[in-house]
Amino acid sequence: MQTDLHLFAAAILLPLAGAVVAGLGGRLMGDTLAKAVTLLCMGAATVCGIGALWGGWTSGFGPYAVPLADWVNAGGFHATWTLRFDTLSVTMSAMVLCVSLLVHCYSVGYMSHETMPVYRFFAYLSLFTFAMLMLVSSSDLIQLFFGWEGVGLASYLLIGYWYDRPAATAAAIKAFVVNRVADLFFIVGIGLIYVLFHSVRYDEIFAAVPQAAGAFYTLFGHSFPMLEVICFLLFIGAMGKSAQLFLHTWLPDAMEGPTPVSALIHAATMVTAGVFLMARMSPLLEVAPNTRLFIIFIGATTCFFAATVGMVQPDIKRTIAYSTCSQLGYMFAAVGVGAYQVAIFHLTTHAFFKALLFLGAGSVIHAMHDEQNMFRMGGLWKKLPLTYGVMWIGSLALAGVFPFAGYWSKDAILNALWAADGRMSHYAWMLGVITAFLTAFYSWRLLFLVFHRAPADVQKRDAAHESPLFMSVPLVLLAIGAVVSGLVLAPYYIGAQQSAFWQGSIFNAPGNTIMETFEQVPGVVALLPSLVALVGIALAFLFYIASPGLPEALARSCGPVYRFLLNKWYFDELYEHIFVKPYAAIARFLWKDGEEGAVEGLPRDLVRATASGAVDAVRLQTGSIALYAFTMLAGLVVVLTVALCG
Amino acid sequence: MPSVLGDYAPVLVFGAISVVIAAAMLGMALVCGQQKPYPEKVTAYECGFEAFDDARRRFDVRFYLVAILFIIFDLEVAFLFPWAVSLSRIGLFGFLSMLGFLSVLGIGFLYEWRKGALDWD
Amino acid sequence: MTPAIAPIGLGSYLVVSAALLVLGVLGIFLNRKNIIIILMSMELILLAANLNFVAFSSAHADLSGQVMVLFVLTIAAAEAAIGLAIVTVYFRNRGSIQVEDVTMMKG
Amino acid sequence: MNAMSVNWILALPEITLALAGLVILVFGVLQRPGKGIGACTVLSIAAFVGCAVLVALSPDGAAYAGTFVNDSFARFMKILVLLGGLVALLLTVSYRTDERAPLPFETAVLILFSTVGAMIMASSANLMTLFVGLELSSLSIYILAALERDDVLSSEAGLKYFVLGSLASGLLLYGMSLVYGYAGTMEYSGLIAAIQQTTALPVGLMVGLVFLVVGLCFKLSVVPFHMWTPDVYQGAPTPVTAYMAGAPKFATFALLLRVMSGPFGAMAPRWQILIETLSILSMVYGALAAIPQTNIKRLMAYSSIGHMGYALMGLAAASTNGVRATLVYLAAYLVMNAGVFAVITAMRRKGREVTSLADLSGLGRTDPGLAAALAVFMFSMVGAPPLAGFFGKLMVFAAAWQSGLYVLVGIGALSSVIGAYYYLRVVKVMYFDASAERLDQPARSLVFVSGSMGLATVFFVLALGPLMALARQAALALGG
Repeated sequence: MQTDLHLFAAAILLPLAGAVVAGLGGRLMGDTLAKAVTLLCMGAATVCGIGALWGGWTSGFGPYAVPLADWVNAGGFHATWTLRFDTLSVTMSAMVLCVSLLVHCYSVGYMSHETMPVYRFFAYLSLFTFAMLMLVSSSDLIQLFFGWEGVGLASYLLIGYWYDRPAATAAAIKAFVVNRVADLFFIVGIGLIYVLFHSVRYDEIFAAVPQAAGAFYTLFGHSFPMLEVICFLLFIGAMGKSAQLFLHTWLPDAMEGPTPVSALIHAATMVTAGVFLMARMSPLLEVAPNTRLFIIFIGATTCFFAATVGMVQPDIKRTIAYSTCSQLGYMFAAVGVGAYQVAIFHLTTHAFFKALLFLGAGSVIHAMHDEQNMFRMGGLWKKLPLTYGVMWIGSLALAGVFPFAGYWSKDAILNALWAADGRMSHYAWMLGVITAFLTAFYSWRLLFLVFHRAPADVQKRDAAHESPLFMSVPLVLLAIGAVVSGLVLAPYYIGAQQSAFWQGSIFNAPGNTIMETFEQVPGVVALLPSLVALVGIALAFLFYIASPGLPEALARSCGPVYRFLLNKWYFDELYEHIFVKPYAAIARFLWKDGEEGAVEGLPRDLVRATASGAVDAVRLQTGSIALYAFTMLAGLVVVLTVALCG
Repeated sequence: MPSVLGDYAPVLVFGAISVVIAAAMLGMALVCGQQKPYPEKVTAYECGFEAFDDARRRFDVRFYLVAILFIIFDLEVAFLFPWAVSLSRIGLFGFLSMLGFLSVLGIGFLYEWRKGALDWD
Repeated sequence: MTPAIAPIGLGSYLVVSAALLVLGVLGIFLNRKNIIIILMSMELILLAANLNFVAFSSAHADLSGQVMVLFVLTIAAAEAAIGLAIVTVYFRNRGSIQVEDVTMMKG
Repeated sequence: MNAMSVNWILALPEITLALAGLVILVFGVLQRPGKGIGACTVLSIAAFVGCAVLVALSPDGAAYAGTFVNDSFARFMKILVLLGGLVALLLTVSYRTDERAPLPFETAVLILFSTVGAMIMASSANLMTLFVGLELSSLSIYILAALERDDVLSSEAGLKYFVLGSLASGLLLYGMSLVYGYAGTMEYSGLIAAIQQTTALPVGLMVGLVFLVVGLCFKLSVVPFHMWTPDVYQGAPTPVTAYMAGAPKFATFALLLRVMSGPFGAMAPRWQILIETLSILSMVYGALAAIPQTNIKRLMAYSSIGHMGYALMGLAAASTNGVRATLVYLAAYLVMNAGVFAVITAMRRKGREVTSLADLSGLGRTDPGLAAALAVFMFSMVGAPPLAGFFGKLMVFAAAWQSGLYVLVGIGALSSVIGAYYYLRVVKVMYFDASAERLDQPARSLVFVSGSMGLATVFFVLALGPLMALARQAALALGG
């Protein structure tokens, strides 16, 4: 047992070691060595992580605590660096490590054409991984928040990696700011948890939930159940990280980063943090039914919204990015009905095929020399046979076609939504099925546009070449994962052995039987998602292979709808008007009038007044005896008056 | 009947008598004296002032010096009067005190003397 | 024998002394010409105080007021002497004792 | 009246000092002109030291039919006065006029007499003693200010001080006459009784009190009775300026404290607002008007105006703590003020005195020792811990705060900030400006004074405990 804990600790700390060595020493040791160090650290960490998973599976997951160090010890507040060893953290860690290792490996090939030294990039990647690992292995909310913010920082650094591109820095700032908005709610939620439970440790919080169920929080004269408020705030935090509707705007823009970063963000780190948080907080969410309804609503709506937008995007990476957004919506919907295990299952399978899709897209982009517009590609399937193959696998997994990974997890979510049997969950189920159709449609739209259609630029097509070994090996490995992960993991995550597997690390309230009942749905309901997926594929074939003129005609005839979708439901414009412009106006006011006028002006005026007062004071001193005497007498008179009348 | 003027009648008498005496003295001098004026006799006195002249004329600063020295010693004497009057009651201590005071004045005088303030040139 | 007129009351003395004080004070700062006039005004102020002391001394039948007057007189003499000396020194250096000329230092 | 009630042993320090003054005068005047100056100074210094010992040993009690009192308050103030005079004497040792002539031997005698007057002020228990002591002190200073007889600035300073000082004395005397008239006595104890008897104070008494306070405020150079200060400080020979900034101020404070907390203590609520106003005016004006100054002696004049404002804060508090705070403040002021003037006296170039701020440029490089001392004094005047000035300010602020004078404390803090500007400008000029021509090597006596005062400023905190105990004792003597 002790060995597993040590392996686990090593798995989490090794990426940090890699990041520190490569980041601080990269300039000295050079790119090659820095790459080797980070890759080696990641490799070792992955081995350790899988070892820990294996050890946990054979000898029980605990939960155990792995104390690392003391952190904050102030008054009644005590926080430590302690790793939590349970099924959720170990499986998440293993998944993160696997994907991250492959992304590292892939990056070696992908970043080979950079003119600048790339040790910085690898250091950031490792740091990103470490932060995510800290997040998933945290044993209290403070440590989780540390990882949470670490992820935010690393994503900022990576999205803005090409700092000489204005779009990249803008996207980095946007991602950072949107996440900070959500984090504000998150940290208030943590604060309320501390107020309510006098602790931030998971064990103590979860143990005290039953006693705290009756607590109320009064705001503006209304009383809200405290736990609902807390869960709501935590969910808003999760919305920011997981790019749910209203806080999703940063995600597509984050595509400005190098493609491996996109893969990492979308598959393993960052966006999954929100779902993880929800699963981790399942004991709290179980007693906050109203918040869960809200979660279903947001999740389902995001799911649908992102898919509709994904249909019309010309940019290959943005299409996949919206796909991620959509899939996260599924996961949240599952969380909303209490099927946390299903959400985590989908998260895991999604990690494989989404990483695969991104890396495949990266391979295409790499081959086309940084071309991202799908309409300028086409006919690549002969030039990039491997990429073509893995993209097919990824798309099949994404669309949920039997027996690929997505089939198992997505169908489980939709079944759970149906089985939950509530008005909101039915709404979610309906949108989910529609989204399944849309998902299939845009996935094959992507495939057909990139690989089959007549090439827009034949020379460029002919110049394209298959990726080097460093890139193709991760592709193949991920493809294997995308094929088999669903089939292999389903029994453990959601199937017969689930309770033995989770060992209580995800909590289902006694009345929450969704994990038993979700399989018992009518056959039609269970088959419907697969059916609509096939229809979606067929439609994509019709639109982009059979009669290529059709999409354009449709776009023209439904102009407003098309533009609405193309402009992502005008969210950016809406925010521009609601938040950015007023904020800029307020900021300008504070800058010009507040800062320069008052904050700088007041001292300046004070100094000026003092100086002129000094000059006036000295002017009184004329040197004339008569005036001096007069001043004295005037003073005498004044003092006399004050004394007699005062 | 008593009146203000009645009260001051002695003053009037006093004034009248002094006028009479002064007039008599001047008149006697005019009548009895031998009048032989010549230039040396009618010029200013030895202090150097014109007898009849503008009062705002400048004059030698040494006059101020004499005035300054005089006024101090003049007024310190004011302490001697009450001392003299009450000497019988204040005894030896009072007597010695005044001697001390006078010796301080004496030291002041010594200082003036040594400094040459008393020399005209 | 009854006094021919009512004795002059304390109030009258105070009024006279106040008048003297005001005269002295005005003499100091309304005078723009000669510093000697300032010295004279100063004496007026001291005399006003002296008059008060004497008047109060008589009114309270308390001798200490009169003793004070003696001190004041001598001090006034010393002050006048020192004042004259300083004026003399100043005149020697500056060649003028006009009040408005005493403004070498200001600011 | 007999010899016993005279009890002259209480006044032994004053008598000794006065007799020493006479002896030195005779000695000096018997020398040939220009000779024996050093001997006179040394004799005077010895007289000061002896007198200080006598003061420390002198017993409590009242003398001269109750016109003269000796208590721990009087002793405390007399020691301050004597130290102030002693420092000025030490500064005269090496002082030369621009014609390279030393100050005449009368300087020492006059400082001595002035100090006697100041000590009498500190011991006065009667308006008569008060006036005589004040005049003895003032008259000597008039002469001292005009001591450089061939220097037009010096004589102008003497003239101005004389004219305005006499006016102030006149007003003071007039106020005394009113107080005497309406209280019927000149004894402080009698005044207390007279005030306590009446429920409503006669207007005349109030007017008299105001005149009295105004006269004293003139000596303290409290705004708006400060007008003479910059001109006189600038024109007077530097050691004399150092003397004026020290001993007479302490003595006047002694008087003010004694009169205000003794006879007029019962009227505190009525004069508190007055003192508060004067304090505020002084602090603010002192801080403001010092800013444009380029002459360091003028600068120090405004500085002392400000310091008197701070010291008045303790009086405005109208409490034992307040008196104690004022005493400690004055002690701190004595130390740093003496130090600054020692440095100013040392500011000579090719034998001529220079007083412009620009003459200090680069002193940090050309004479690091002197510059360090001046910097210490400046920081102390700002009130930077742990220097002397800090504790003084801290105590008066605390005392005023305890008495609920929050506005006063606030304005005090504000003017401290403004004041910091010009104090630190001196430091800036010394250390950051391009070097001016070297100053002459300072005389040993000046090095001694500035060095010892610098050490006293820095290590003030070590003496703080006993000092506060003494000040407390003195304050209690006044209140009881």
